[in-house]
Amino acid sequence: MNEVLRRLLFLPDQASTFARDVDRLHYFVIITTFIMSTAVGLTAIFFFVRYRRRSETQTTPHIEPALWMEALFVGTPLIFFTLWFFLGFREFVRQQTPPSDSMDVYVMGKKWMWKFAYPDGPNSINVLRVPAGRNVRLLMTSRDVIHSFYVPEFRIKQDVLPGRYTQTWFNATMPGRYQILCAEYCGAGHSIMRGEVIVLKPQEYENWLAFQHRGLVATQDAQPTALDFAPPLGNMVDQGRRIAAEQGCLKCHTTDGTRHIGPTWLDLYLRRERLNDGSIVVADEAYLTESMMDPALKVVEGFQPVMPSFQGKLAGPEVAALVEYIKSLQSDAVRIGPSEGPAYAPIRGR
Amino acid sequence: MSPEAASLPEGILAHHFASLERQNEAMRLGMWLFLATEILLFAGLFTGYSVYRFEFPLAFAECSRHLSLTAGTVNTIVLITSSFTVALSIHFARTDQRRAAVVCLALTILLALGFLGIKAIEYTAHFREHALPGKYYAFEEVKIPGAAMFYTLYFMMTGLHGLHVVAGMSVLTWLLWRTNQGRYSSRYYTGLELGGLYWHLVDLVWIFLYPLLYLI
Amino acid sequence: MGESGSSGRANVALHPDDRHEEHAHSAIPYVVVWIALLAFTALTYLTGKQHLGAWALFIALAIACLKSALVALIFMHLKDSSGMTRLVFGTSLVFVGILLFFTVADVATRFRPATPAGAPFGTERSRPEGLLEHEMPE
Amino acid sequence: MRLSEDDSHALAGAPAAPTYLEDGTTVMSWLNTRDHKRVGVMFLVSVILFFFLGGLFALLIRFKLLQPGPFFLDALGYNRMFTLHGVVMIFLFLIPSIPSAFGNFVLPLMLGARDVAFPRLNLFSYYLYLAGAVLAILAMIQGGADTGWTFYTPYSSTTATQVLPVLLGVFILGFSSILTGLNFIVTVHTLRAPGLSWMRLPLFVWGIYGTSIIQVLATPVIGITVLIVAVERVGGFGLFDPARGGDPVLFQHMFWFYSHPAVYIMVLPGMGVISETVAAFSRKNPFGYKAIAMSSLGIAFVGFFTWGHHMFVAGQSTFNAGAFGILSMFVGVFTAIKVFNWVGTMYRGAISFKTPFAYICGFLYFIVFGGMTGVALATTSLDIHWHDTYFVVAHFHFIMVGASVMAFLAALHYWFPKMFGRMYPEGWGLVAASLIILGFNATFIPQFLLGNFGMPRRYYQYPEHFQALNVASTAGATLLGFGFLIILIYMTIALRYGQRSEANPWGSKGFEWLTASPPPTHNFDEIPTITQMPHDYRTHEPPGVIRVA
Ligand code: HEA
Ligand code: HEA
Ligand code: HEC
Ligand code: CUA
Ligand SMILES: [Cu+2]
Repeated sequence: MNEVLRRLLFLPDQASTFARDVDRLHYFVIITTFIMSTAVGLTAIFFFVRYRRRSETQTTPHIEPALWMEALFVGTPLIFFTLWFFLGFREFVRQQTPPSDSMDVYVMGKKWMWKFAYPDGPNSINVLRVPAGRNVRLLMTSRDVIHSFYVPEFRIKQDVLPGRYTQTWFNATMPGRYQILCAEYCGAGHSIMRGEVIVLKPQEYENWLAFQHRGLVATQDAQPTALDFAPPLGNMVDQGRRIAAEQGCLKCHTTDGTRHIGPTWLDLYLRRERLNDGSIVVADEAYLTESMMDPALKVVEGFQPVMPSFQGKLAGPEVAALVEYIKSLQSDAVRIGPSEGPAYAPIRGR
Repeated sequence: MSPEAASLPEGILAHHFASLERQNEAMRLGMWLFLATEILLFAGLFTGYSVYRFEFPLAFAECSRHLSLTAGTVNTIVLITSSFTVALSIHFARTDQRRAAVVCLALTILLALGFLGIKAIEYTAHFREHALPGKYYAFEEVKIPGAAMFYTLYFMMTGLHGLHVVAGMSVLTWLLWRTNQGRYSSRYYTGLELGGLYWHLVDLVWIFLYPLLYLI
Repeated sequence: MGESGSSGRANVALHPDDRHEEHAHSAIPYVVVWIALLAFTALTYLTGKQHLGAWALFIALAIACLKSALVALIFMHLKDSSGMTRLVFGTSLVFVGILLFFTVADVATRFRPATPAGAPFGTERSRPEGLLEHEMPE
Repeated sequence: MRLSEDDSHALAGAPAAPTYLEDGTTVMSWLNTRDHKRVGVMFLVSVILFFFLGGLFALLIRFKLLQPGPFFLDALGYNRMFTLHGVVMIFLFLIPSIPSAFGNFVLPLMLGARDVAFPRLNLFSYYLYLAGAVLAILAMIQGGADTGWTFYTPYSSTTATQVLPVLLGVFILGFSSILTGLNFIVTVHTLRAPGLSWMRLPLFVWGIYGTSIIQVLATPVIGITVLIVAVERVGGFGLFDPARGGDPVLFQHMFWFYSHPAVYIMVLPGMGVISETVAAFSRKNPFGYKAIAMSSLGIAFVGFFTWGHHMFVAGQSTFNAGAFGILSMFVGVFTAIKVFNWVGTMYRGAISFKTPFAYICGFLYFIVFGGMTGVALATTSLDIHWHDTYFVVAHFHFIMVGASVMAFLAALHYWFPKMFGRMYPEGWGLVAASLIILGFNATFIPQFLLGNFGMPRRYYQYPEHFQALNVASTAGATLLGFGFLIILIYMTIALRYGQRSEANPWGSKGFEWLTASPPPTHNFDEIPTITQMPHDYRTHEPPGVIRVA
């Protein structure tokens, strides 16, 4: 029965402990809905057939409903709806209260990728590995705008807010791979802000964790990012992003504000850069182009002149695309501002 | 009705109303509905205030202490008095004392100007201290989370209120002119009354802004 | 929405506030209210300076409500205007109340880390076990 | 009975007054009119225009979604498309549609009034609407906004697209909506004809009255909210900036405080239309008149207590979710009362199956299905899976297209002879109606399934297993488009060449039919005295006996 209805309604697999319970209520609600709307429609048709207009001058009696009838009209839906509410809310509270023995994973949403961090464990991008049969709590925040962490097979979804934390939890029952979707609109990459939950058998999970502890931070679970899956979109900025990846700029430059071998590109455009000779330049288009062609000419203070020249390696349009890309890297108004990040909270009762 | 009274100006009856009385009632009801929308407009900001005050009580208390309580209090008195003079002007108009009504209206407008003046002085002080909203906030004396939010709210609430003061003043000026022409009398004073209602609303809002902003 | 009779226009005429009757309209209530408002302002000022803690807000708001009631009832003639205008004013206040209540209730009952830093009722500012600062998900 | 002087001048015997259409035919006589009927017609033309514009965007969206990958539009273009579709359909079409167009036209007629209370304000409200529309179009020309019609911060305060003109447009449109509502409330209170007591008001008037209350009380809040966002964008300070402790969820509270009640602005007038037409075409008194009338007020009131059901997974507290969850259940009951009473109205009636009746049937089915899926969404734990998926999209299209647009079409066909004195072609009407109802199901039932399947909304690209259902939906939308196109064509033709109709072609006993069709500028040669309930079909007497004062 469950299986038939699930397929009929196109519901995805039931891969968490919630799924079955949620679906059961789902069937009840949808079946009631079907019955009621069909009943109303059929009654209307029946009345039409039964009470067709027979003559153009027909008159009709004045009919007022009896009180019991109005009570029925109010009472029936009220009973059903209240019942739905109680069944649903009980489940909802369960979904909102992580059990105290859950393991924690920290989730950060960012345009347009998911980052996961395990306490005293590895970090990963877009891939969340969890053991089957274990309660997992996700403590989530966002770097820029609102995102929403959605795994259809688990029937969980929770918005991820900048500047504060939200939480959700699940207990995956079936080992396998499940898609993570972003369900809150977050811009051009919203629909490709996808990730994956890999549910491992408990032993496999332990092995993976142990392996991760052995490696260097840099080699930990280097997953391709969502951006790698992003098809070329055709505009200059996107071309620039692709070229930057192809040409290896991103080996030395970051786009998220952190310092690497070279200066970050975030907010670079029109930044006033202090050079190692003490002078100051404004990073306009000319300077950006020059930095690619003749990097050693003006070296930014605090950096080594290690950047290779790209003279002859980049065609004119490519340079232009890169410049456009760099220009597009302006941080949003949403930054780590005067208010510090939110606090970590243990699960109540732990 | 004395013949003299009959010669007093009356409102003009639009074709679709049954009587002047009904028409006045309609105008008054319309005005009150409009005031209701104004109240809900401000409610948005009051909601923001409540939420952030709830989240940052310390910052709000601290920032509030850096506002000039004297200026706030004086402004409260000014606005209350202006409300009083408007009420009086309607009273005079409806008892056919045109001169007095005009004087009261003029006084109201002066008081409104005074209110704006004092507000301007306060604003100047904030600018000097960089106690500014949002990303411009650089006030040296209060550096706790939420302080910028207080000033954002402070500027938005007083700013929106200030806009209403300006709008009210324009309405009052127009009414002053019409009263001076003798348009309002014991037989018809609805226009003036509605203008007065608007001004009282401006006062009402301030009555709440004063303790919330200046006296935490 | 009272009248449900069938007599039409005359009946619908909303209670006119006696202004066509010539009995002297007095300015004395206005003066009294004005003085009361000034007194209340002084009272707010004085209590506000006392640092009454949790009560301060309550007292200040109570006084503000009193003051605005006076303005609305006397200055704005709500006291002797038609039931409909009173209903309009009352309703608008009710809806302000709804907006305030549910929004603040939300903030007050949220998952605690869902409030920003600086909120005193937030939790202990502890780091998760074993997670160093630079490893916090940024 | 008191009459103004005008009334006594326009006594019987005077030559038939020119209809409002003939009273001045210059463009200026329209642009500068105070006549509620002309304002109504101008609104009608404008909203239909915008409906087709919004529909065009919808078709482009559907066309793109034929393919899972990039196709036809780029991501930004797609995002702009659904934003414009949402904004145009909601703010420029649906909110003003029935109240401002038909409400303006028939409400004073139903009340036996010569005009709305503030005719000049009424015209002003139309110009505000135009101004708001111009701003929105300006934004479109400059590239359009990409926030979705919900403008969630911090996305809306940081994206580089043209959000500002759209925000200002929404602000101004809000004003227009407020003024219309205010005008109607005052009109209903002060301009009822003699004998027209509250419990005799036509149900359409009750629907509009409830709508107006919401318009007046809720719209200012969206006004201030979009202003704050605008300030945040331009001025760099606002209430929702997370870097300074600002709370994005606060924006959502303020937005939905308006926008949930606003969905009742969109459906209550439609319910009013159905109450009228179901009685007229069943030739039966409305079953449970009081229940239908009072449930309009009930919806208007309780509708304010449910906004949090849009935020179950948004980081709202569990307590609030529970409170809003249970309160959402109660709104459903008021609609249920109406539905059952409409069906009851047909009982022992004398039903004639004209085009409007086809839309009534569509309406009944869609509102029950759409409404109950709404209640399903309000069932907290189910919403976790459904939130922001196509299930929600299907839910609201079921109500907004399935119910409100059907009601709009019913009204258009029912009042077309009243407004223009001509008939539409009945045969074509039924063809279009069947096409629309069929196409509608084909478009949106697959979307329910897509939602169940887990496809989030506002998705430019989607995982491939969603494709089949998407193609089905697009096919349906094409049918739907043809349906609307047919209506547009035959209505335009009927305007010029349609058969002249009688004064009351439906034999309806709604009060708006007490005057000529199209009505004269002053509506009534004499104001009727109402002596019956509306839609009293026990006799053939007209419900208002005209008496000379
Ligand atoms: C005209 C517009 C309209 C109307 C009338 C409604 C009506 C309702 N809506 Fe809908 N809704 C929208 C437009 C509308 N909605 C829009 C636009 C959105 C998306 C916004 C966005 O995010 O972009 C939305 C989203 C939306 C959500 C959020 C989903 C999400 O994002 O997660 C929810 C959740 O509770 C909801 C609930 C309801 C409910 C309970 C009603 C109720 O009023 C319905 C009441 C009606 C009935 C219940 C039918 C009649 C009942 C019977 C005949 C009963 C018989 C039954 C028995 C006897 C058992 N709506
Ligand atoms: C009144 C409201 C209304 C109406 C009537 C419609 C009508 C339609 N809507 Fe829309 N819709 C919304 C309100 C509405 N919508 C809202 C609020 C959103 C959310 C936006 C957001 O996420 O922010 C939305 C989102 C939305 C989406 C989701 C986009 C996404 O999330 O990615 C889709 C997808 O299928 C869609 C489809 C349709 C279709 C096929 C119709 C059809 O019913 C349209 C039928 C009409 C026509 C087909 C027009 C016919 C005209 C012609 C054929 C002639 C061509 C042109 C000229 C002559 C000028 N709508
Ligand atoms: C081997 C590492 C490396 C690679 C690869 C590299 N850069 Fe750099 N880049 C640097 C360093 C180090 C600096 C700072 C010193 C300097 O100004 O030369 C720099 C500076 C710059 C600057 C000036 C930045 C500022 O803050 O003023 C620009 C612009 C720039 N690089 C663009 C590029 C582009 C475009 C590419 C790829 C096509 C690229 N870089 C590849 C290392 C690199
Ligand atoms: Cu992230 Cu959508
Ligand atoms: Cu809603």
